[in-house]
Amino acid sequence: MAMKKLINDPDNLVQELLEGFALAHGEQVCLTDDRLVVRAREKEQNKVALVTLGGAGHEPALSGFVGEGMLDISVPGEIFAAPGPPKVLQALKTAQREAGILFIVLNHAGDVLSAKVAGDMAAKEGIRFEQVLTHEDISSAPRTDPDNRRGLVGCLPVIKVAGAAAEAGRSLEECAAIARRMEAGMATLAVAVSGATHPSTGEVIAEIEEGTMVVGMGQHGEAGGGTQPLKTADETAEIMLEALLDDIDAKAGDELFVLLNGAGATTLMELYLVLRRVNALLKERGITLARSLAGEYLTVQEMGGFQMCVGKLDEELKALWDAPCDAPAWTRS
Amino acid sequence: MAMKKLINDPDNLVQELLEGFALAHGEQVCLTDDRLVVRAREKEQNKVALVTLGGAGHEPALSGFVGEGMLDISVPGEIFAAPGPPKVLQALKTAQREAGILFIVLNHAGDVLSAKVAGDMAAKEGIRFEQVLTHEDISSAPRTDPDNRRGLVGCLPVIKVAGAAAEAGRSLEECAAIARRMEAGMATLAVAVSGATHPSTGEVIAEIEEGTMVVGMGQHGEAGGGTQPLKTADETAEIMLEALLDDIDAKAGDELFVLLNGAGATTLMELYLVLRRVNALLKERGITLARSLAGEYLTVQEMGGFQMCVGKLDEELKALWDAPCDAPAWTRS
Amino acid sequence: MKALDYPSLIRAFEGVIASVLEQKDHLSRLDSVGGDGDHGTTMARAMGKVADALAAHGEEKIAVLLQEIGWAILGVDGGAIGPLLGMMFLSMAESAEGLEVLEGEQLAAVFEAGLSGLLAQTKARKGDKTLVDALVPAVEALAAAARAEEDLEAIFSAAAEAATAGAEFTKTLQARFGRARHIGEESIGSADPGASSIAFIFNGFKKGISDHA
Amino acid sequence: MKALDYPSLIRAFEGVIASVLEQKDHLSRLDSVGGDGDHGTTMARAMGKVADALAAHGEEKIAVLLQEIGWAILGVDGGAIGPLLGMMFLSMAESAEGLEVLEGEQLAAVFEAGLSGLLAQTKARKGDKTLVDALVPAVEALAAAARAEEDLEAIFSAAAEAATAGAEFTKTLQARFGRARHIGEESIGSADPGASSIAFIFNGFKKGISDHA
Ligand SMILES: Nc1ncnc2c1ncn2[C@@H]1O[C@H](COP(=O)(O)OP(=O)(O)O)[C@@H](O)[C@H]1O
Ligand SMILES: Nc1ncnc2c1ncn2[C@@H]1O[C@H](COP(=O)(O)OP(=O)(O)O)[C@@H](O)[C@H]1O
Ligand SMILES: [Mg+2]
Ligand SMILES: [Mg+2]
Ligand SMILES: [Mg+2]
Ligand SMILES: [Mg+2]
Repeated sequence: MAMKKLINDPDNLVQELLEGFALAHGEQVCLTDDRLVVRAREKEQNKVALVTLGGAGHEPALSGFVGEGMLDISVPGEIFAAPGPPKVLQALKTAQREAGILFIVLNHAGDVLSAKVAGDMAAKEGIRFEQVLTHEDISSAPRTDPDNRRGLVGCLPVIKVAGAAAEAGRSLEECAAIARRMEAGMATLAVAVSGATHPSTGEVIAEIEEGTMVVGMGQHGEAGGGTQPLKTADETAEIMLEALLDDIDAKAGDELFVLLNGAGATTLMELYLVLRRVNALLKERGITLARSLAGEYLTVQEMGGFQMCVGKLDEELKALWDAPCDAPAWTRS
Repeated sequence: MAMKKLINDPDNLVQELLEGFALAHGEQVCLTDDRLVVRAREKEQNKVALVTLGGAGHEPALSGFVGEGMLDISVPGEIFAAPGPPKVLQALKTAQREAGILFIVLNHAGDVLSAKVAGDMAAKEGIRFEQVLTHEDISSAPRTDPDNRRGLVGCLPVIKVAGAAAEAGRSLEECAAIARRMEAGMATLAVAVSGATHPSTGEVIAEIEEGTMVVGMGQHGEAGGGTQPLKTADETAEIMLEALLDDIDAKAGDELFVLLNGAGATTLMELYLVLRRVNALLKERGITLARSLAGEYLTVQEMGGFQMCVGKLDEELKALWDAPCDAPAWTRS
Repeated sequence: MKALDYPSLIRAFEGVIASVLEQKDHLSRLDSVGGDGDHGTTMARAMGKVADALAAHGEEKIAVLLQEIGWAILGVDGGAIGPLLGMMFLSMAESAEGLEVLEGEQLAAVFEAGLSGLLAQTKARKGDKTLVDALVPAVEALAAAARAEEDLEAIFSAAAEAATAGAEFTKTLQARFGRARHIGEESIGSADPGASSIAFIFNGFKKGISDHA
Repeated sequence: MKALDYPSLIRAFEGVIASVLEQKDHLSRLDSVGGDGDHGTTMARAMGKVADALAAHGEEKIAVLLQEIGWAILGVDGGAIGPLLGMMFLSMAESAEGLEVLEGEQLAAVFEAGLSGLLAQTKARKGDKTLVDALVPAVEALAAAARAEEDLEAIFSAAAEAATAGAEFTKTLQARFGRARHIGEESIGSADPGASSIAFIFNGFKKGISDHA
């Protein structure tokens, strides 16, 4: 598989893409000189700020989640690689305020390590923040081993509800509790049907054999799941949903959100087929599909496949989900 | 290239995908029993309605453009195939009102023929409508031969400004004039870097040789352009922009919108690189990038590549572009 | 037999269905050259609708049957071909209004009305490499033979032959309408799918009528 | 020579840069087994930053140099390895504060502080198939030799040997930290990329010091 990408010098890739991103979404975000993505209109200082960090190459994530009602700052790293601690520390300093910072970290070794170093330094400087780790990938470890669960697209609903809470003026403790409640009730599983190439090295990310699919694929093509023959949309929906409902122990009467996150090459058409089946399966179990999202949020370049993320909602979380937001990847009026 | 798609029975594909689509965007759209996609909240009867038609398989287009401030009804056909005239007539009947209907048709043989038959029948029944044809593909014919120019993603800005005008209570004549002004000032060119498969037949749509790209690709993989070695993002941006600016005869001092429409597998990352270069090139010429959009709007399954659409803006068109809208593929608050 | 009555019209359409379905893959392959490769699929779907219309025939009236077939074909979500063929049959229906049988001048007039109805939908004319290149000679041959009071077999043989020749002739042409126009000169050498469909339709009429003559 | 002074520390790091850069592709290949294949690229970028820090050295102080190197490595946007190695050197800097040369107990203490600084960042311990498996024996060997007042060449030889053996040992282990943990048993048979980097780093120290001894 040769690279079929329209890029320039790989060494400038992230800087260039961020410049284009800021141009495309100038009403919502700005790119600072120290390469942080911040909101175009700053949030009031008396409200909690939300900060996250993570590798690039997953567009629109994570910088696409910056905007009113969502993140205040995202710290992009290199392609698939976390930003170093100095940049993250810079972000925490920029966001510093009495109300505090909700610091959302996806559970990947690099992100966690960078967040820890930066967080320790920020704490020494008296910056007030609470860290929330997202780790909802059921393929990487059971619920009893949370350290080893990766953070996948579940960061999006967490950012949405916590961001809405912050916008509503809730305290740092409350925002953190909301984020943790959302996080605790959710689970994600990824399936891959075709591979992709690394945009800077040209190397293959995840080789998927013809006619097969891999359930449990990581965010960067890391292996981890079972290879099986390519199934129909309905069958795939069933396999994935069942595993996810098991993990969160969903019961009749529950209200859930379902988020289908296209990996890159998989069409919206396919995601709609899956969502249709998910809805039918939930109905059979007496569970309500209370909210849903289908689209490309956290991609893996041009990989084929998607992540299914489901999570429990209560009245408060639903209201926060429905609150207005204005970020490149999610606008609600 | 074997099909790597998560689908079910190809014969139910469009119905199923529309059901999923309506589920995912239930706040914005409904799917009727006669398979029209209509707005969830109907527009006031004293305002002009917007109707369009077109094949499926291009998700989120065209049904993704239904919503407040945009379309009232879209009539989906089969995969890549126009809906038959009876359904289109049904849509015109559903939208019928004294204020009239703006009937937007993309210039493709099937759509045009279906629209003509339905339109003739609707006219006989006294339904008031104005048809606007979009045909801005510069690769299929020169500006002097408008009949032979295809309608590509340019339908989106046309629908946006005309939809905003309708929402603002402008008359049918005014809405049509606005749509035609937008249409007349714009031009689109497509580039493809990798092929796709037809989701119902599994057949290859557009075989693109390794290491090459095709400029001037049609919306369904129809040939029509020149095959050339794959270029960088910057070079590709230059080649395409130059041809487009020539076509619309853009001059220093002009204000333009630029819309980059991913074909399916091409990443947002790449579109951002292209947009960045487009902005620099426009600056060099003294032209203002007044508005921009980068994303997947009118796809060709998992094809790699994108369409670049540029068009002239004036104060009124900018205001209409900025007006709020709430459709699955475009939300502005 | 010189007059086309309701039962023979039914048989004629049965011939059309068989003839077109047999060529489904061939038609799609032709459409792959410069189009989107769906012509055979669309025609097959149209034939399914025609079969439904034949099966449902209530009133045994030529005009009603033609109208139902026309609407059935219009109802196919299938791109260019549906509106063209659908309007052809609807126009034939209008012209056949009230007639119990079609013969001589009336038979010629009904097919000519079909041709006009189709031509009213498009700017394509002979030489543009579309179905028009097969339909015009087919209807001309049919009308001439009908006006010469030949019998049905001869009339439809003449039409089928002319349609086949017309479709064959499109191989020498460059597409100027439909999706295939975008490939320009590359379309030369291969027959137009729509024209080929017209040839299979008229050959189907002929076979439907001869088999039961 | 028994004492590590500022000039020899510079040379030691020059050795590290050369040793790691030579292995860039090898390290990426190791990371491809269960990780994302970028380890060599990231280490190469880190070495570039280290080279910049060496070139920019203003104050000729061991602690300052170590701190600059630590910050430089932290500044690499490169996933797991940057914070780990960066904090190792920052911790060494803290422990070396005010010292003009490192020898004996001080040399041992500085490296032990580096190890602790790194271990404070992660729950990974020996046997988890990470760079810890190479670093722990390397620092233990270095500290023992330093406390035994051996000369620098012997001290760094011992450390390099232990690091190499530790990296080699990771081949027998199953990854439990970092991206590679997700492939489970499949990781057995291949050395951990981070541990291999530690081996190349200590071999680089050794070479940098011996070449100029
Ligand atoms: N504008 C037109 N006028 C006349 N015939 C046309 C036109 N467009 C297409 N056709 C005919 O339709 C045929 C293609 O039909 P089909 O493949 O079913 O439709 P589509 O091109 O929409 O997929 C062409 O071969 C041509 O004969
Ligand atoms: N949590 C961790 N604790 C200790 N070492 C780790 C951890 N995560 C990763 N590593 C080390 O980092 C190495 C991978 O580094 P690198 O490829 O640069 O980072 P990334 O995995 O973020 O791409 C692994 O081989 C391992 O030695
Ligand atoms: Mg994509
Ligand atoms: Mg896509
Ligand atoms: Mg076709
Ligand atoms: Mg790595």
